[in-house]
Amino acid sequence: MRDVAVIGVGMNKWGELWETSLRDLIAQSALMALDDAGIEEVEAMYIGCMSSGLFTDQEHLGSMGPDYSGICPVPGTRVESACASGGAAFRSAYMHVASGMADIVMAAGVEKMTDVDGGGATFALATAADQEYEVYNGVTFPGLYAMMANHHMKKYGTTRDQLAQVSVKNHYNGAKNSLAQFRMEVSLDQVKNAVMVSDPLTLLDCSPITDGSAAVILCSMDKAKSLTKKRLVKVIGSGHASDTIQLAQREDLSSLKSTAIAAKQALDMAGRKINDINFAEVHDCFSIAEIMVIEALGIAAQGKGGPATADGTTAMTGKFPVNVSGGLKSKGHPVGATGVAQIVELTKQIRGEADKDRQLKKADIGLAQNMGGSGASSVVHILEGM
Amino acid sequence: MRDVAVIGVGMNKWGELWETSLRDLIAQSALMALDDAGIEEVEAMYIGCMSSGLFTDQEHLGSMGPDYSGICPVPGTRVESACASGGAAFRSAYMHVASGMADIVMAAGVEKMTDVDGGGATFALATAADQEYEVYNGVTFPGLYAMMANHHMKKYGTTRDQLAQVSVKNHYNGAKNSLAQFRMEVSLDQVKNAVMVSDPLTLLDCSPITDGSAAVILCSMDKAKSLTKKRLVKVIGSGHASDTIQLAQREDLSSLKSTAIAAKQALDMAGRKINDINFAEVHDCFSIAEIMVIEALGIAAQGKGGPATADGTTAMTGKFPVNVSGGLKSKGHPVGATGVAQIVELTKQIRGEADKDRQLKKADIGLAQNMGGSGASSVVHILEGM
Amino acid sequence: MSAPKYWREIPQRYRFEAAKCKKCGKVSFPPRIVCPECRSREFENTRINDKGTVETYTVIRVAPTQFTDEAPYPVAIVDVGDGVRVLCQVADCGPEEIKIGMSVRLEFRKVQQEGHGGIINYGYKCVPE
Amino acid sequence: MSAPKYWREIPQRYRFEAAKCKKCGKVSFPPRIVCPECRSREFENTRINDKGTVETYTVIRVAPTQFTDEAPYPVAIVDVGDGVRVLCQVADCGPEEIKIGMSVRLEFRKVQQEGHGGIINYGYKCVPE
Ligand SMILES: [Zn+2]
Ligand SMILES: [Zn+2]
Repeated sequence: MRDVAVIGVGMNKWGELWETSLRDLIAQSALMALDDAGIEEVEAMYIGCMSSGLFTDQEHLGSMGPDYSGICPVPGTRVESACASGGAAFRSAYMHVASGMADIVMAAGVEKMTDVDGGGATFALATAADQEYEVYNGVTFPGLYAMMANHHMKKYGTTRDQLAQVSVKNHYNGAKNSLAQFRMEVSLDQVKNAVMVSDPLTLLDCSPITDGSAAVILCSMDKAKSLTKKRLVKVIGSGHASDTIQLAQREDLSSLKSTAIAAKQALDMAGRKINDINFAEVHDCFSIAEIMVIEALGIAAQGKGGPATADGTTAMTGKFPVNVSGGLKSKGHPVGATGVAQIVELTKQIRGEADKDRQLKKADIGLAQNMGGSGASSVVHILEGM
Repeated sequence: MRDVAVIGVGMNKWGELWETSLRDLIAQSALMALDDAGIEEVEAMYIGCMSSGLFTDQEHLGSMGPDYSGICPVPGTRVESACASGGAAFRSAYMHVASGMADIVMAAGVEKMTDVDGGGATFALATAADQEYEVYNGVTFPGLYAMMANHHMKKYGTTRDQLAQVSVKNHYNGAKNSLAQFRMEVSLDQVKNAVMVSDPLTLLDCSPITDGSAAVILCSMDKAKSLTKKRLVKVIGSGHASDTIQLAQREDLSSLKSTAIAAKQALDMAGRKINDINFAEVHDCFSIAEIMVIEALGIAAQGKGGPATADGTTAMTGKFPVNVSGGLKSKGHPVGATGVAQIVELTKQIRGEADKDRQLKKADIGLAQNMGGSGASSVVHILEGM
Repeated sequence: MSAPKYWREIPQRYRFEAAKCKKCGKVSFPPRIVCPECRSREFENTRINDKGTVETYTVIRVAPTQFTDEAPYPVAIVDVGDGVRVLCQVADCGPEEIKIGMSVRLEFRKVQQEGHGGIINYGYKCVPE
Repeated sequence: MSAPKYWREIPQRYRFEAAKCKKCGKVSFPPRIVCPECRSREFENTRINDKGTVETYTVIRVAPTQFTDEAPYPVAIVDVGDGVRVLCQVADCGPEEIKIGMSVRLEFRKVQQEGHGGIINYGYKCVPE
């Protein structure tokens, strides 16, 4: 496989963007990524999107994306893997370039979630779970993660405060992110006393409904060297694995096997251990998710994700900073865009271009982990500055 | 790029399969493809599907597909490009193997369309067009192709009989296809006198609503030689292009630019001319589509697709057989599965394994063309027997 | 159609607002944020012409659910000049009257209604000149 | 829920039908066409046990539209033995009563109703033993 670098990144300000249509959301980040790379065109475009069909009655973003980004007739392909759609789109774009089929390919991600009401959004998001044996029985997405939380708390003694600490940390980081949807800090008490969504998870344990997009440009390493003067960010590891779509059928309700497998693939490919990585962006769709993910990645031992969060290991100033961007929790979670936005954050940190107050001192190798459903798919990438 | 071969194919009998669920549809063809290849496992799975969200309230087939095919935790990725989803999934799987990331990858395609009623299916299919500027104004999918037909008839003198001849030919072929949904011949008069759907297209100019799936196994050429004793079928060309999502914004309403570009890419990559190809499976979602596609591919000159159909050029016994499988028209059109089923047909013809009455004598190089929306994306592949 | 979507598109649907590229003059309808012709991102507001010619058409006889009561109805792609074509329904025109090349005028009309007594959505239709 | 889908799933929802792998004995609920354990495709019909233990649970307080009237309601993952777990609502049990490790019994109940006076869909729920 050829070496591949990220040479351009773009992301609009996320939020409830009532005035921006799905097509303009895609185009905004696509143009920013092209500008950042200093190019006008790509050879192909991938678009991670979970459910433009249910959110906006519009499929076929593989045509709409290039069309409204001004790069028609470039081929477009929409990639879906629920909330891991962005990560999967990035991986497809990576392989497109690695194969030699093209030199420059864009991976974009988008979700336009506020054209439907809360009930419509809940319905659309639930299609990531098993419609016939989970959703049919009245469970919601927060409900599935809440069941993991209760199991984890019982098995490992994880506490309510440790869960809340994930949200406190990520909002602290996100308050410094100029593109985040919720730029505010929250306290432990605020998280615990917020409206209960699904026991033990409150509203502030849950990522929000968000409109947003992100895009990155991948380029063969040889060509990248001649195209850009910015620090080259090389894709050194890629992993992807699935698990049963039903939570109930997993071997263990307290661990994320797909993430562990995907991480091992990516680390093996990169020839690194987890402790060689400087920082990570992970899929904190719910507070419990980040705790289980850092365990699956090996940042904390199995069952020790709660204490590792509480003792500051994963804080911006900790040994292994996690979600310096604010994560899905504070930055927002336009599902199809999330995985691509993680690559944007990794690239900016590695280049030293993150918002001043949250730029890490040591950010040469970063890991991104993007997850679909209740952990039924997981995509992991490792990027290194050259 | 590494050489890649198709080493296994599977396709269930298509139709209104009320007793078969979406998950079992995928698994049926996946298992048939594994059996045909004589293997038990793959390293990744791609699933072409246009709108499982709107048809069955289920996204995240990237998890459900491997899970119910018995190959979890293999990574699954759903690929969508409207009715070209299957072709796009095949292309993604091809690049996955060509890149060296994996040796054996499955490309499946599926659509479960009869869990909703006719209105629901019309709605879901229309999401391939521009929801806000086409569908909003009351146009349907047959309507968009009907407008192309009227334009083509006016500009080139294409006749009603020539359109009907596409359906007559494809039903003649499909009647001999043991897996086709509608195994019956139709006459010119039957096509012309059927219920008018959207002038000038009648019900028998239109492909049907179908439940179905298909799957193929791709393998690096080196490994393929040691795995199978069947004739190796090599992927020698791949092309993909987009056009404006709105029909009204195209340069010319009577030609399919995305198909012409994708075909040129695939032919250039293969180092062949269209006349080096022995036969083709093309996207006859409507009778006019086949006429415009054979023009875009260069099988007929621009404007001469009608006469080329009427004079038997594209018949099973003609100079350039097109849709010997019966095409979408007779075989059925479970949208996400169609592009993969074209690869199944090419492989079977090249191996000499097609149904007896429709096996071509000369079938060493075949071309598959799969189209999304009103021609807003098009995927072309060329396969050659070794 | 959802409320945010509907209100967002009012400028186009009610006022025929389009975007004219400041660099190459290409008119985009609906407006775009990048010119598909020259990739410039500077536009000025303009309106599309309300008179044009039918470039092609069809008559919808099997209609989507919310249009069932109106079928059969003609739909056309209308060339309004300046390189702009729009797809719309043809009002005040029988299915047998519509022809390629016919002169039409865009008018502001009710386009669809969500269910019986539901929300009425407006937009443009063309009528014979 | 569409009619074909509903009728297709009656064996599982009403009769707890599962598929037992003839080769390795693994019980799949819902039934599968290939065994996730050993990849055999030969199964015999079986039924899952109607008694089990709550392995984990939650209380849904913000519910999907068709369940809004019932919220808050508990949902659990129940281990019914033979390596089978099912996710279902917990009936006849207050939000404060449910605990991990609790013994429950699966029963056939009304699960949801589509709108007011709409179609009633049945299935299984568990109740405290
Ligand atoms: Zn311009
Ligand atoms: Zn078994």
